[in-house]
Amino acid sequence: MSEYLLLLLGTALVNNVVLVKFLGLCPFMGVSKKMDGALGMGMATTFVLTLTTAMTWMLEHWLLMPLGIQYLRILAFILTIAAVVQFTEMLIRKFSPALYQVLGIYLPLITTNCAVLGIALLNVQEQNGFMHSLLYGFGSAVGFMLVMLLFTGLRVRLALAQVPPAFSGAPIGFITASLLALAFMGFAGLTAH
Amino acid sequence: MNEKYAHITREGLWSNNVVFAQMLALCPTLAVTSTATNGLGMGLATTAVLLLSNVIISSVRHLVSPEVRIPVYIVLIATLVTLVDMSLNAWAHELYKVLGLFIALIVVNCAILGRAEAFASKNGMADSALDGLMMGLGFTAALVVIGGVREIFGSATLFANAHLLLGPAFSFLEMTIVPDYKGFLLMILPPGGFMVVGLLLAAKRVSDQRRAARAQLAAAEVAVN
Amino acid sequence: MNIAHSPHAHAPVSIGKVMATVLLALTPATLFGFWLYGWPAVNLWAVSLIAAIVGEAFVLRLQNRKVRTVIMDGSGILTAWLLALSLPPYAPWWIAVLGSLFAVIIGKQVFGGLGQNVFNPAMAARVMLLISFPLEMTTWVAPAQAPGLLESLRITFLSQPIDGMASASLLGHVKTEFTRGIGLDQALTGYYAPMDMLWGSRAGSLGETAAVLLLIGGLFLIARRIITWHAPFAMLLGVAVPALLFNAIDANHYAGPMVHVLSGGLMLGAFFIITDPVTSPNTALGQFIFGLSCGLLTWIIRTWGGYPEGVAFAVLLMNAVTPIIDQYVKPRIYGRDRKGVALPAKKGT
Amino acid sequence: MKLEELRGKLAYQGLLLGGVALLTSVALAFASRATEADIKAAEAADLKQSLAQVLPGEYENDLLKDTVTLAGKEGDVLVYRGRRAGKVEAVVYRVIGHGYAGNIVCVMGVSREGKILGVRVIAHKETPGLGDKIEPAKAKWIFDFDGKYLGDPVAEKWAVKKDGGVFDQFAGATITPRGVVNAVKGGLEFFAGNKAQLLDETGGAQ
Amino acid sequence: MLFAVVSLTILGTSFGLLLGVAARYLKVEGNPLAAEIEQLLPGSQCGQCGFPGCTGAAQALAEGSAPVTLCPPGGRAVVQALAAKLGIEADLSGVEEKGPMIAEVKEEICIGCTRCFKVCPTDAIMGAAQQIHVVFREACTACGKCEAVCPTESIKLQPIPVTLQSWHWHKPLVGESV
Amino acid sequence: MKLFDLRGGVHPEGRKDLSVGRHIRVLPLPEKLFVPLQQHIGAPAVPVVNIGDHVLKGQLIATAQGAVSSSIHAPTSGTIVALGDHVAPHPSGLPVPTITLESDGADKWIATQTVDDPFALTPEDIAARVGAAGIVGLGGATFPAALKLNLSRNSGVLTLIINGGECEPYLTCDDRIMRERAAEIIEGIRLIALAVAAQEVLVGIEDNKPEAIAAMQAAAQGSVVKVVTMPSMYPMGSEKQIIQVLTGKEIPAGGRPADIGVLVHNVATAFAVQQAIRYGRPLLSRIVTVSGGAIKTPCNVETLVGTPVRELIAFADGYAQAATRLVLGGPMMGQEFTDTNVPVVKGTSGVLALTAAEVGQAEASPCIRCATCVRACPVGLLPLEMAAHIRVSDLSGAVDLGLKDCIACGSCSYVCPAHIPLVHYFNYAKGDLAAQERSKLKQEATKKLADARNERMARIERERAEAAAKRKAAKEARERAAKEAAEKAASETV
Ligand SMILES: Cc1cc2nc3c(=O)[nH]c(=O)nc-3n(C[C@H](O)[C@H](O)[C@H](O)COP(=O)(O)O)c2cc1C
Ligand SMILES: Cc1cc2nc3c(=O)[nH]c(=O)nc-3n(C[C@H](O)[C@H](O)[C@H](O)COP(=O)(O)O)c2cc1C
Ligand SMILES: Cc1cc2nc3c(=O)[nH]c(=O)nc-3n(C[C@H](O)[C@H](O)[C@H](O)COP(=O)(O)O)c2cc1C
Ligand SMILES: Cc1cc2nc3c(=O)[nH]c(=O)nc-3n(C[C@H](O)[C@H](O)[C@H](O)CO)c2cc1C
Ligand code: SF4
Ligand code: SF4
Ligand code: SF4
Ligand code: SF4
Ligand code: FES
Repeated sequence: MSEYLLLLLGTALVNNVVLVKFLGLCPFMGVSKKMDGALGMGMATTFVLTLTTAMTWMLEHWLLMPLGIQYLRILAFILTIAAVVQFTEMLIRKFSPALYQVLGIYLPLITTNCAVLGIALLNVQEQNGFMHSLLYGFGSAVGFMLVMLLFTGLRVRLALAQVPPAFSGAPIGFITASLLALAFMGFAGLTAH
Repeated sequence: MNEKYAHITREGLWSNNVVFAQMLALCPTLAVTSTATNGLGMGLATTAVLLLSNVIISSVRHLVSPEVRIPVYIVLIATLVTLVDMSLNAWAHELYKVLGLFIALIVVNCAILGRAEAFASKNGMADSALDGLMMGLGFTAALVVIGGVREIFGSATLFANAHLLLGPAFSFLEMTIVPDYKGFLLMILPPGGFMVVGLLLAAKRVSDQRRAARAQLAAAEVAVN
Repeated sequence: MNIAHSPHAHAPVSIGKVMATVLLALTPATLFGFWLYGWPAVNLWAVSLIAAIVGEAFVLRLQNRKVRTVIMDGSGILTAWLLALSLPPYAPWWIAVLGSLFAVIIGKQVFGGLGQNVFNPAMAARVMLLISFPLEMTTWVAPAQAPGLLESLRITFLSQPIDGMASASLLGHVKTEFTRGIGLDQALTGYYAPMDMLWGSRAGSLGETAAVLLLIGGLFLIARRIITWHAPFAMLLGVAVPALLFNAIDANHYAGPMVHVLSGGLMLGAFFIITDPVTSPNTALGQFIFGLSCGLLTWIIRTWGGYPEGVAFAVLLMNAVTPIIDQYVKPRIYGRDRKGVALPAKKGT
Repeated sequence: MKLEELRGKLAYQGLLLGGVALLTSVALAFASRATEADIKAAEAADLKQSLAQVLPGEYENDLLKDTVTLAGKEGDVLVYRGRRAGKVEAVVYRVIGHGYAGNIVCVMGVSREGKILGVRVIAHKETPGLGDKIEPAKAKWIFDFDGKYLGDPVAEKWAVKKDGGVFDQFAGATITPRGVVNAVKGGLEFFAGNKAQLLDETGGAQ
Repeated sequence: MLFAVVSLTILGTSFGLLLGVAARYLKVEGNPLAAEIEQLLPGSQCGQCGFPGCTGAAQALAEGSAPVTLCPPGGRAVVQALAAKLGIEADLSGVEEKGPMIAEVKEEICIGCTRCFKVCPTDAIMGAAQQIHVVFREACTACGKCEAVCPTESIKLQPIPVTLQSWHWHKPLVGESV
Repeated sequence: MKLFDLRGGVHPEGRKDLSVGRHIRVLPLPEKLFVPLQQHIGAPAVPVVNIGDHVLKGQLIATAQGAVSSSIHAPTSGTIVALGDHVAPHPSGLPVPTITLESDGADKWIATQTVDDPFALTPEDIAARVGAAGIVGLGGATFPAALKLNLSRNSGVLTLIINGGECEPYLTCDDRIMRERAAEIIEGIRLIALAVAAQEVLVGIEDNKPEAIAAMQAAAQGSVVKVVTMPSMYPMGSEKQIIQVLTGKEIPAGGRPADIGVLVHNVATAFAVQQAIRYGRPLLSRIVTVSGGAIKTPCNVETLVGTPVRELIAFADGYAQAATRLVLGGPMMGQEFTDTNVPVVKGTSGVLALTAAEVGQAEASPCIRCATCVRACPVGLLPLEMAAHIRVSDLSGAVDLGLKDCIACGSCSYVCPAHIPLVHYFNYAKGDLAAQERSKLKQEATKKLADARNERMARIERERAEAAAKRKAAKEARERAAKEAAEKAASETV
């Protein structure tokens, strides 16, 4: 139990996907302008990321590995991710327009969120078991959502600040992200002890 | 015609630069740019995929139906990426070890699918090829600049290990700027990556503004004369 | 016609006065640091201030903004001062210069200057220095070996090694000993003398050691209504409570509340750093939550993290949470309930 | 039927995606064939190179093929053996030390006499600029182990100077070198404890 | 090799089918956005935006082919409403608030040609042939159409004078002056 | 009595000592009076006199118009010399419709109706007489008093609060009137209580006015009126705040005191009510504090409505030193004026001439988020956040933060170390929102008109088409008929 907790903590804080592993930066920089958006994106990502880590694990262990065709991994994984994402989108859109209002517009962006494929591939690389993979995916998604929310809060505040014209918008966004990454370095070594 | 090509070139290299204007493909941009060499390697690998994917997609665009458009493009891109992945693994193993996961992640590089959607699916093969090449080179340039800045300030070298990663032919690039530099770790660590991109973005903006102002001034002068 | 809007009276306050009051409150602890560590400390402090002023003036000039008014508001000076107080006293000059420039330029001016930044500039600079130059930033000296002026110049400006003066800070020492498998009891002997800790006679950053003087400065600020008690009190609480709890469970592994409260940058942090108005929440409850979380994070990083001290990291992390705290912790508006719905119209008492 | 009409059909969409998948997988299969050998070779060369660093000199056999797996303190240890004239002259294996920020993975080469031929750190998370002086590219410290064995120095001197040993620590960083010294010492003890098997002299028990 | 080809083909085909089916049966009809946007526009159908009236403008906005700053009569308020609706950030710098205007007839030179009367989209002009025309303050949107057609230039847009009721405090000018 | 806490609030320097020591004096009759038609909240009054008319003191010269309005009476006897625009006590400085009255020096009253036992009147009657006397709230809001009485009577009042807070610095007019006319005020209060059938009557007075408290207590002896001492703090006198402090209740957002069974009136209003009921005197004058560091002899003056301010300043012996700012009302909520011809109106509580040191103006610097303003706001708002949103033109963001609950008390601006004109931002935003609201209404109206026109056009088109079709059909029918007839004829002939 405490091992799993440490794993979650480690993936969410210490080795944060965005700030340390550098995955999922495009939506991180792009979507985080409004709190609702960040929350929607975070939830959508959590859903898809958890689902796809499970699916890709099965794909890897029940299809690619037994058949010895690991060289098709990238192809098979991305196909699965794209299909899951698109299917989820259509489903939500049809059956829960309210949820679609919240999550819908972010779903297509997730296909090209490299955190999803990245985590799936890392799971293979690190030879994680099923449970471990799932937690890894979920923890990463939580970490993604966490920094996304923090960053959005900061940017909402920056939107009211008198940032010099040369820096307003994206440049100050990056510098803020830089300082946020600096802060997250404080978690280093937290799970080593 | 020439003007069109010039336009595509300008868009790719500067005004619609993948990193500095579109703000896409940020993950590799930050993850592999601790040195200029890494940036160059990553940029070239991405350029190859971008060029090929644009060519292939523009040639099959009429066959593809809208419902499965995205999956088809993705499959095509993934294949190209796998090819690059295998080739690097086989013939540029050192580079492959450094870039690691991020080669595979070229698949989800939003810029590639973005170009496929926005350009290749609407334009002819030659145009698409040029667009892919220029976008790729623009991306490469961005990575090299970011990597270069981080490397110079971080460890006072430039293109370190180029011969190891890219092959002996590239050893001419290697430079040591300050021989016994203490090292400024911030630059090499994640926060430094974000910071350098932020500062470069601001620099690009100032330069664009200066240029616009100069153009305006020139126009005004012409009007006066 | 330019008609002035009401009010036509104003309390006798200004930003310059606020900053000057904080500087005044810091003076005793700073002087104590000078006395304790000698001339190198003075050099470092002076270099920090000069670098901050010059750096700020330079970027203001670049933007064609009024240099004088901004420098004179004293906030840049305060930032550099606080940064200096959090540096190892014998650190070389370039550490101070780099830190000050980072603080006022990246930490503050690129955001638009005073009041616009979201992270505490002094702490951002300190963390930047710590991760970039861990050696220089973790080289401490034992107090009361104050070198002469000439030697101090060598220490600060030529970065000459300080043979025989090196010493470990309490938290750093404990962390090192733990990795050797040595328990707290043994590690603390010879290192922890409560009275010395209280007065500040120990190895540490330039201005963080004098717990009593810092406390007095803090209380002075509370009395002058520059800060409120919420954040500092909550931060001390946030460190002391878990320390007490875990110390009761395993005394040989977890230091007690007194050790935690009196060591590291906690006192300075609680009264002068987390109270930075710009980067902390703006309601009393928000500040309490902010302080408590800063304390908890500090204790967690000290206890389980990779760094011996966590005040600066905790502050930066909570700076990032501040906008969210501000968004959700708001005062109740007159005539409305907490959710903002108008109270029901009802008569009777 | 025109292409336009066809594109609207369900079957077309399924077949299109299937067809593309088919084509690409064929392409990949061929590519995989073409690169497989080179990839293997590159990986092997990689490993060899790192072994060579701690096993200077020439050995007649292919180190990668002559291995034995033994139980060590931290789990199974894969040992590569180098022979000259059929005799195991040197062994290489991996040891793990506990550093400041996590594990430090080293490989060490030991001669049949029990002398250290070389130690290299292959993975660590120590602080750059402080703990990373264990990398040969940053400092010569790691070469201090060359030629040492259990006995030179004596067991209690197998420690950093701060702890009363002979090995230097780095200014402001004791934990990292302490971890490496302990790991290497452990590695020598492992060698001493499993000498017979390591040197393939268990009396033909293979 | 065979495995690879077969399995990936199956994977591809099935996903393709799935998506095709999904696209067909899960389709959502229409784009209600245009209608919602039209609600936000002034509705005076004046055509200053370059589209044939507000409906056209709304269509273009919904498709994203027109900027939210397209409607001059709407002013800042409409720009902000549109930006909020479309979830984008509006660049207000280009939107100049002209200040409220109104058409006024110079009675001396109005010849009662009824041209203005015919073009006014809100029926703000009263009068009949050969009579002097007057403009209703409450109905005129200052679209300027009448001004454009008047043969004698007797109808002109004028700023509405400020009254005690319409006056309000200006925005405070603060910040260091450069 | 147990008091409840006031949230926030500030302690501006009182400076009441400047003027509080002098007795109320009556200003000599001015030569010309400028009586604006709008001296109250609501619609302006409509003049009922013409140029050249001679009027008597107390004669109705402009009558209330619409639901919320108040009538206006001649402050003295004389001749109407103009009905036109005159500079108004308004920050816009715009000229407003004003009746100009040239005094004849006789100050001759119109016949007034005294009532010997006012407590025998019915509540309705009292309200009617208050309305006829043109009484508006003298505490600052100038809401027509009769309307408040009627509203409260209809909804039932548990507590009548009489506001003797006078929390604004410098102002001492309420203090002086309580000291000198306590008996009349208490009678007025009892009349108001009667008019609304109040069960409890509280007079809240800040503890910095001990003489007034003593005088009022003495006068209230034996009546239901209870005099309560409140701590001195700004804005204690604000309606919402005094209710909170005295009763612990809060007016629901967007509501009125009547919603929680409370009515608040100012002490001077109570005095005016007493004068109107007992002596039939309409509201013609009020006590005005003339004060400020630049005034030579600060004092309280009983002044006729319409008196140009310059006469008041002259009456206080003019300036002692250069005044940087002239203010009508108190320094916290009053408004600057530059033209000393502006007339005193019913709501004018003070005329201040302030020195630069007193104003303490400084250039605004950026907000350091010190939250001093948050602590000062008596309403529980976040002034810094609201101002930040307004600065970037996000008015709806400011509304979400509670802009509409702001009472514009100025506490936040007063304490802001960065000297940010916070209330100015809020009033700008409120004004701009109101303007937007107006233009939206207009837009909706024009939309209807446009639709109507389009429909009409369509109808005309349709009718034209129909008419054309009908004509065509008729023609065809005719032709067919003709043809048939011809055929028939032909067949017949066969
Ligand atoms: C306000 C402040 C914050 C600090 N934050 C950190 C930190 O986050 N990490 C760190 O290692 N040292 C930090 N330091 C430095 C430590 O407080 C201190 O110098 C050292 O690490 C432990 O010293 P001690 O053993 O004397 O308590 C900070 C210092 C100050 C004054
Ligand atoms: C940011 C930071 C990084 C550190 N990194 C290392 C490291 O990589 N290796 C190490 O042995 N100690 C590291 N330390 C710990 C201390 O420098 C060291 O444990 C302590 O000062 C004991 O060393 P000393 O006995 O030489 O003084 C680090 C400390 C800090 C604050
Ligand atoms: C900030 C503020 C301060 C006020 N101060 C006073 C005051 O000191 N005395 C007073 O009578 N009314 C004051 N008022 C007006 C009261 O809210 C309220 O309108 C008045 O007491 C009602 O009495 P009236 O109708 O008789 O004027 C203030 C209002 C505000 C918004
Ligand atoms: C009570 C108080 C505490 C402050 N603490 C800090 C601080 O910790 N770090 C800092 O850079 N500036 C501090 N300042 C100064 C100022 O707020 C700071 O420069 C701003 O963050 C820059 O925008 C403080 C100011 C006050 C009034
Ligand atoms: S300019 Fe505005 S009001 Fe006129 S037609 Fe276009 S959208 Fe409608
Ligand atoms: S400007 Fe002219 S045409 Fe337009 S609404 Fe006004 S009166 Fe009608
Ligand atoms: S008092 Fe002024 S400086 Fe302080 S938070 Fe409020 S607005 Fe900002
Ligand atoms: S003016 Fe408004 S925001 Fe400011 S203190 Fe008063 S009520 Fe609060
Ligand atoms: S490159 Fe775009 S999300 Fe990673």
